[in-house]
Amino acid sequence: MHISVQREAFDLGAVSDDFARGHTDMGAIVTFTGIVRDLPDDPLQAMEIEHYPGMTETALRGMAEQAIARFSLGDALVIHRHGVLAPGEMIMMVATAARHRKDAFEAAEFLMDYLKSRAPFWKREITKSGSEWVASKDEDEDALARW
Amino acid sequence: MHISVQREAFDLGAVSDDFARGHTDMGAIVTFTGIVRDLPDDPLQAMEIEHYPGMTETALRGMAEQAIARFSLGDALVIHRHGVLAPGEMIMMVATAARHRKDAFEAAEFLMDYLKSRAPFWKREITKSGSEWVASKDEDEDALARW
Amino acid sequence: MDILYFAWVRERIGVPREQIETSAATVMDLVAELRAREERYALAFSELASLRVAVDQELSDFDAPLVNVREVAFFPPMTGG
Amino acid sequence: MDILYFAWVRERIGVPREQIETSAATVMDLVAELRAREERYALAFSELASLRVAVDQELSDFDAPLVNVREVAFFPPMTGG
Repeated sequence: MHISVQREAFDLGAVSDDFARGHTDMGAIVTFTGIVRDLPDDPLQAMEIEHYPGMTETALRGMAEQAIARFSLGDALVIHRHGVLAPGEMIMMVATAARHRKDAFEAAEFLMDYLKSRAPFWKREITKSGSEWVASKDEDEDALARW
Repeated sequence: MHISVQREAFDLGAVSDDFARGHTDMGAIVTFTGIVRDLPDDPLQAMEIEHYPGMTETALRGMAEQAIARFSLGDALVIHRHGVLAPGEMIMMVATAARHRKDAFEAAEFLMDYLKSRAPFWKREITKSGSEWVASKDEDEDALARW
Repeated sequence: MDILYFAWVRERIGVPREQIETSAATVMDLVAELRAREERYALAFSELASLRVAVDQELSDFDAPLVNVREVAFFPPMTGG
Repeated sequence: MDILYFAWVRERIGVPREQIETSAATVMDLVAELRAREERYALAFSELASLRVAVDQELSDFDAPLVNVREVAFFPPMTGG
């Protein structure tokens, strides 16, 4: 299991390679990567991510442990950045390794759904017209209902 | 769109980096990688993959086009190897880029489900006790029903 | 007890954390105490439905007891990922 | 017409492809013709439920017509991914 809450950028390629390596008994690897999206109407200058040091790591570790147990994973990874990010930068990624593809996919979606609404991160969008905290979405809360 | 049917190994890290780069309007990238799994009871010496040159590329391209239209993808990638592979080697990967995570995940699962049962590949497992064509699974056929 | 604030709750209160003496029995009691302090607290805690609370770094409910608790954090719904 | 065989169908028939003269109107007619040829064909085509067919490189049905068709391929259910 690999959990990291960090300010620095991560290297998707290197992380994916490291994660996939050495899992000869796991046939399926899924990765999800979140990228700071540019806003079409009001161009985004930056995305600032605040978090709750101490609780964040514990929460992510707990989610990964749950995913590993529930979907019989061989391994799980969560990286989430905080601080100021530019459009196009990678915010976070998860990776899952399972024997079968269904488990690998479901575990990655489970991790993402929990991460969205249960890990203590808060995003603020900074545009020319000012800065605004991103509102939580009902659909993100609803997404938890299926697990 | 990137479609490749190839004998050579591919570099998951480099492919993931290339794919993720330059999609500033797409917030979600999903990759799936299939790895030759070792058999617990009868150790696998190799996995041989036969395909139907000409039809394979057309079928994969058609699936990727369907996925792009259906899930509003910004991009899709499919790489599938053929020939003789050792345990631990990567067989194939798909990648999807979408605005939202739900579409990226569903499109990757859609591609995998179609690839499993509708792309002209056939696997043969070679063990000490001989070689055997991998039987298709009812669950793989059933997986198509949801799309 | 350490009280922490994040995101717009932090901005409304004006500090990221503070230490307070309290005998509040539950999170709800603590919220009532804070609300009574000053306008900026009343404003930050005006709509509990849009707030979340963590007790000793675990997501919790507003009726959670505060026995032997060292740290309580208030913040908006999370928006990670 | 080019007839292609893959995986265990290829192994049972003994060749990966062959060219044949046929006036078969449908895939099913072609299968009947092939079955009548030799034991190895009869064996390969003994269980149609475990066979798939592509007509001009598109997955097809056994009742598909063979008008202006250049290539027909027979193979077991696919096992990619």
